[in-house]
Amino acid sequence: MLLIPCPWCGPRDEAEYTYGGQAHVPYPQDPASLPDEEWGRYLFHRANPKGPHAERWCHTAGCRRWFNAVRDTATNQLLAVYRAGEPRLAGGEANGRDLFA
Amino acid sequence: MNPRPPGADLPEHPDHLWRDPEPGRSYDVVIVGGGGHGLATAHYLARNHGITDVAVLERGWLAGGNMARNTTIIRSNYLWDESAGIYEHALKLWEGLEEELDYPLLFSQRGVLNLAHSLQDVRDSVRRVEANRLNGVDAEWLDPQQVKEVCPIVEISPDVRYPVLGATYQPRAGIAKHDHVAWGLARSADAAGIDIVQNCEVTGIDVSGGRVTGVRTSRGTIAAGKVALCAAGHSSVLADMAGIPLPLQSHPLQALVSELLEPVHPTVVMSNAVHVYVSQAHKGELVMGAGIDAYTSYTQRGAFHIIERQMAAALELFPIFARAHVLRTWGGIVDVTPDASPIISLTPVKNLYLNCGWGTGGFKATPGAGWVYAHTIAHDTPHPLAAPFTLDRFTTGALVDEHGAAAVAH
Amino acid sequence: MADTETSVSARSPLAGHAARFAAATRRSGGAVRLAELPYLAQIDVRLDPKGPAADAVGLALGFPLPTQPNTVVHGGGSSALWLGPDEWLVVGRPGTRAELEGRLREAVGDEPAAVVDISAQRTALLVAGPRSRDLLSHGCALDLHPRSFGAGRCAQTLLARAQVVLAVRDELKPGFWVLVRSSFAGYLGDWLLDAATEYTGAV
Amino acid sequence: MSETTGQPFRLPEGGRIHRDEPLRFRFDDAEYTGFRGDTLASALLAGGVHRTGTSVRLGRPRGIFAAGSEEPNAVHQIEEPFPEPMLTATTVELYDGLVARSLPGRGRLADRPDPARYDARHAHCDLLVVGAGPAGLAAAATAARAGARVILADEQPELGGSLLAGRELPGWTREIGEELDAAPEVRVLRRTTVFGHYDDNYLLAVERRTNHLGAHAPAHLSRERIWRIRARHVILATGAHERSLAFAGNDRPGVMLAGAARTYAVRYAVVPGRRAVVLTTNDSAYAAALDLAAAGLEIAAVVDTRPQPGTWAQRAEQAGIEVLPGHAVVGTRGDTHVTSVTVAGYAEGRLTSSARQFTADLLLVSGGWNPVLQLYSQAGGRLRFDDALGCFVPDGCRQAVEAVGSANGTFGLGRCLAEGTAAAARAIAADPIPLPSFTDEPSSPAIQVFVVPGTDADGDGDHTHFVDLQRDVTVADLDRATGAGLGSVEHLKRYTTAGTAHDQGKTSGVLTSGVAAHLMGARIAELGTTTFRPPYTPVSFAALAGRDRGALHDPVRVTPLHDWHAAHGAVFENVGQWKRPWYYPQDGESMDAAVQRECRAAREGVAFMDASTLGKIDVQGPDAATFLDRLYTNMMSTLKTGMIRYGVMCRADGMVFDDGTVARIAEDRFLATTTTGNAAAVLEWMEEWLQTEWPELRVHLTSVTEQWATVALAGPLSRELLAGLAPRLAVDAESFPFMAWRDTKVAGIPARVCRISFSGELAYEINVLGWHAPALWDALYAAGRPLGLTPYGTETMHVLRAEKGYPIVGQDTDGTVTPQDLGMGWVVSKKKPDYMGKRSHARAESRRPDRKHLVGLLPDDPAVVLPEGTQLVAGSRLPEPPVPMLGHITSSYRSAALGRGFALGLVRGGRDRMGERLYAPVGGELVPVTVASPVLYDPEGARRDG
Repeated sequence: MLLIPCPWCGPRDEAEYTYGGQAHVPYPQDPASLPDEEWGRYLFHRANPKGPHAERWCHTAGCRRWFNAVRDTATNQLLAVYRAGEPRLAGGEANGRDLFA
Repeated sequence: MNPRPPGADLPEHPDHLWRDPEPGRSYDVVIVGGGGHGLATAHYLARNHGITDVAVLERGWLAGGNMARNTTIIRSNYLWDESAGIYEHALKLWEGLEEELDYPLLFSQRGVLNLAHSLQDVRDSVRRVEANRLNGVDAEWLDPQQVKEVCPIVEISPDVRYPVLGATYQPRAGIAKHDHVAWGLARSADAAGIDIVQNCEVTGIDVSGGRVTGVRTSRGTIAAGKVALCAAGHSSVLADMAGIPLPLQSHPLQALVSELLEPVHPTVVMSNAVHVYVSQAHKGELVMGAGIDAYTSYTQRGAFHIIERQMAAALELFPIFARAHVLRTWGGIVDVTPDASPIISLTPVKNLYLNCGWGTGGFKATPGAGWVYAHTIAHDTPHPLAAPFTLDRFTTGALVDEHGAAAVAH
Repeated sequence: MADTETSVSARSPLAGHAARFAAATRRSGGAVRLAELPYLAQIDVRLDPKGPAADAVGLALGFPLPTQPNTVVHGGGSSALWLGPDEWLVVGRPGTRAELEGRLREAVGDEPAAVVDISAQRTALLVAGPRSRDLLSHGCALDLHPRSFGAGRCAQTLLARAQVVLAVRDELKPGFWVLVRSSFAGYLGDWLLDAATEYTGAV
Repeated sequence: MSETTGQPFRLPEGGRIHRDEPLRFRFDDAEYTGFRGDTLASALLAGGVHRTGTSVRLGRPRGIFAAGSEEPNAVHQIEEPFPEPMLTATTVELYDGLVARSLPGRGRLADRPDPARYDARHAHCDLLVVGAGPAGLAAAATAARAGARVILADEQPELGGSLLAGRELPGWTREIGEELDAAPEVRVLRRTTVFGHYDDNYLLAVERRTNHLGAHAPAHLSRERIWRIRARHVILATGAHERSLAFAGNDRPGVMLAGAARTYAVRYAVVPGRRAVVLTTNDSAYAAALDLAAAGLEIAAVVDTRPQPGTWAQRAEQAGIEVLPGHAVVGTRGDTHVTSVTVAGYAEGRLTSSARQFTADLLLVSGGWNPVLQLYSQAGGRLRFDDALGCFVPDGCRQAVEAVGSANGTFGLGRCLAEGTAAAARAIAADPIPLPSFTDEPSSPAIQVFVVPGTDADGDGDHTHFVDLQRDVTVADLDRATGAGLGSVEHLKRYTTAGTAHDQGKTSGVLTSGVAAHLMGARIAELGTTTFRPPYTPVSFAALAGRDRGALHDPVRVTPLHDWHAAHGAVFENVGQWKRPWYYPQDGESMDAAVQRECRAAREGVAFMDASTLGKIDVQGPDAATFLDRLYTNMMSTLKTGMIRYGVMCRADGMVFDDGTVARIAEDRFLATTTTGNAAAVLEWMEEWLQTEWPELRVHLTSVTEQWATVALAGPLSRELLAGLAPRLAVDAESFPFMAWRDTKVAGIPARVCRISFSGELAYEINVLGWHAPALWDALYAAGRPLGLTPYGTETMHVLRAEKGYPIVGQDTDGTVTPQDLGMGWVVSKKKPDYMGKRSHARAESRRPDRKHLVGLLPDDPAVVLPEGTQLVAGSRLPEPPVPMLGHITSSYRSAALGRGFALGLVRGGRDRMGERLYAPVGGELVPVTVASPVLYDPEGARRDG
């Protein structure tokens, strides 16, 4: 049971969250103009790295906000969390928020 | 009950399994991943295609990944024709594998029940049974009383939260001892002259002019005519080395065993609706699996609430398990595709091949996957049974959607 | 405008649990107190906390909407619970929902805000008494210790297998409001009674 | 007053047992007595019972070997008060009426339901201390005095850990225990095993609350409780397990770990024999020998593998005990119990002198100590083999966890105490506490000995050099495995099954590694151990299931009308977590008869159903229409206020996700409905797009599913009924057209009435506040009965909609179906530049003419109702498999209105097959069916206006 720090509510049990996969995959500007291959990539390909991974979570059972996190998939360690719309973090840099305060 | 000590019935392993060779400088085929599929591929490259200048590279100890961690269920009762084709091919191979490998695999065709708990489960189950039969896969629809006859300890009272409304039953399905399978395949490949190299981690894939030329490893560079990836949960990491993004997500999947118990459970019971599957292994331990953890992870470790939930589900189905004990839990890494079907494919890189995306279904496919993958590698063209499972279905949209069709996933 | 529930016969989601809640409360010898608090007015308010609507709502309520996550502000017979960065639950006494909704809607005016009456969406449970924290801890993973969840705190979280809004009762004695979706209320009531067995001494 | 009759090995005094509470128990059909404070093992030993079972593979006699949870041999079946398999006698607290039985390696489950209760609790703390031995007590007290929130958990019924088996610091232990019990922010959990250490310092423990009370356990208390602990810091003061070494005949009953024997003597006042030989590789066994000698046991000799044992040996000699330095045990004799022990000179792996035999009924062994690091390892901590200590020790962990005392390889009471307080002080930034002064004895280094060669006289090779007693694994087995080419401990474990038994290798794991290293000529540090996995000790399924069982297994969601349905005989269907009335049989009616009656009422008179489970989402804000246009396949922005439109949502892959109606409440406000099962998923889906892709849209979403209860009123008489109850509502078709909504009062209750039909009949959906639903329903029922108003359930609803060809998402679709496949191209906008799924609809795969289409299917025999799920094939004779399948039946019913059976199905190229005959294989026969339009009833739509 990971302890995930919601950027609004603070640390809560993993059970309160929904996992949303890779972060920063924008919906294509003009899907109609995309070749099948690129559309297929948008639909089905998501990063699956072993190591730091920028990903989305939703605090479903809490404030219902989607947010982004950088988590090391080799250890499950949360390296950073940031609110939707905030600049992308790589993890490791100070993001001004103590993860488990 | 049985007066013989339970351990007395288990077969012995042979006195020789495989050599421990140093990696060579070059091979015709390098298989990356010494799990069940990698070893089966090596076995069938030698047996079916006479290709023996082959190395199987394993980063840790042989068959120590999902092969060592799965719940050993074997069945072929999948919904779609494409899936039924490849899994039934595998099941037929299972039926002759002990003889083929001359190794006791404890392959036990004790049948698998897939329980239905809702009216929609019933519809989906009947649909799958009927499709199975037309595909030549043995399948029956059982009502609750018939379920009880196959497995007397299943609770079929209508008063429980999600009553058992019936089950699909595949009599030819069953279980096998995973280590024996891996070691039998390894011994066969080794005897054919194939090098099985452990503690040899692939750190890079060399590509030149759009063609694979070899792999870099923790034990040096190895040239290869063909490279076949077979690394389950780590497939994305490897394919990344060749610049190939895969539609895979790697998730933890947990399983557990109880202490040894006198025989109570004669078959395999799976319930997708309440997320539990159970069999009783030869020694007597209950072997159980659950749903996958929600997030991606390479930790080979899941979260405990999944286990707690699984136990609650198990007791709903099998109240007599109340005072059985969990002896050991563990986790593997399953590579899941968007349509819950595998990828067996050529790749944009010439002579680099992919076998991955088996999710929770890899063990049961072991000989079948090895057979068609070996063919695909040997002929540089997909085996007919593998043809529906190529990478380009994620471009065309011609998915084999076992997930969307609500068929059981494990 | 008079609220209709006073004139139309109404039935609250946990009406059928009232006798069992009372019996459990009695048997616990004061250790726990369980009761439904039916028909509270509950208005969901969505707006930009930095925008003019927030000020207007504050004026209409007589107190500012809390901007600190997971806190609650009380005043003038109503309470505002922080549910999200742009979401509050304004709770008022039974019989005030139409008036409260009207007041809030009027306050936000033409601002891009949402005001939704959800009085019947959830019902409220009172879980109080010296063992109330222990009782909730059977199914709630939040740290309910007064050091981390004291007066003025609220949270949306899970209790057993139900989503709830939990708020610390604004009194010296330990106690909580548990707001639960009406369709889950029966389940949660049964669950609380079962968990309370530890403190009521009877199966 | 002591009651030691029948307890020949009970010492006349001492121990921590309560001699005033004698307890009777049965083991293998014989009666015994023990005392409160005994374990089953100590009571058996007091009664002279060593042999407690037969080994799993070889059937050899085995006896009590340890005194704690590491016990490999004495694993028993509990028969009374309730059957429970495989409990270690060394951890079962004795209670009156206990009945236990030895096992040949396999337990037995009860054949009746377990009546006990189980539960769970969450707990949070600044510091969790696992283990209440000296280091743990010092750590807990340090944090407690600083005001920190502390949890101290220990598997034993009393605090003290190793101090319970020694004679040191009895006063301090008691005082610290009392202090901790009284501290307001400290929770002391006795009889509690911390068994799992997960990410973010989440630990699981099981508390055995009433086991020790036997049949007197109060029924209202949970028998076992799972503690889910979130700790800022964790201190593992989990102690160490003694290990054996491999020598010939090391498995006979009477061979026992030296520390265990000391525990039996000191803690339980039981001597496990009369005359003992002690075999050791280190100092610790001397303390055991001295304590046992003091208890009256004769120590025949201390056999020390070290050539120069040091000061402890001198103390033993001063006590009159013969010490044999540079010796080892090379064999034991005895049929069911040790009768003699054979000793020979030993140096550096070889025997250096001829054998000498000692008569003895007890052989105490110490091959060294293994720090208990299972939790540390589970937490992600690294282990390092310390050659000097001869054991694995902690080597760093990412989590805030520290091992102290003997769990950290620190052996010596004074050092353990100091380490405990220092670690706690570090963890919570407090001051160390003053400790009792205690000077550790000077110690002499141990030597690592894993295997003692057999003598030629034994002639059994290494076949009785046991490594894993529980799995009957010997040095010979390991030798064979390494000979087969295996070089990893994981492979050795799997080849031999060493370490996989009930004890999960607690006493055998390091020994296995040591022996394997010895056989392969490798260093144990290179070989490592197998991975430690939760749980530390076995945990019952029931404890983990807790109270999530029966009705509480998963929430039962009900509508405000549930009680009425139940009182009126409804049979319920599970739809997700909801209970929905399926049908209402009257007077022993069959399901078929009830459904036909309900259908007739809806088609010919008037019927009503509880539709409250539909999901409802309030969509508000200036951009609400734009938002809905992007998510629904059709246009919602053109909907007029006061009107309702049916809509379909797809996922980005183009497949149907959900459907429902959208009512425009105001220019900037809509009410969207979802299917019952998808309510939460649709809201989450909408929020996801809104928050992550379109944050610029000024829209707010609020679930109002339970705010509104919904009653569907259907049938030609529905207008009449409604008009009577809603006098202010103009109900004529012109004033209140199809797909409009009106706010009014129905039976005096404020209501929003929608003219929606899911049956093709004139129909309404009346929405009222959830609290008012029973009043509305009662009023409708009272007013409607003269008109024949009939309640109907989901089955009738399904029949009625199927007659009209309306699909059910999730039944007639399966995640591979587009709106076009359903024949609903009309609901897919051609004008919008984009909507969710549009790009996927343009893929070649989505435009293939041979996709599966939803069609009607009419069995040639109108009496036939095909089973849902039935497949469809082309020919009237089945070829050999695989048989090409053209599709399958998704819905199938008997229609009262059509007077026949009919079905809906997904058929390959179905819309181009109208009138074509297909075949449905059912029960070995091919049933002919004809492809038809899915709209079989009132295709002109003449009935919806009444």
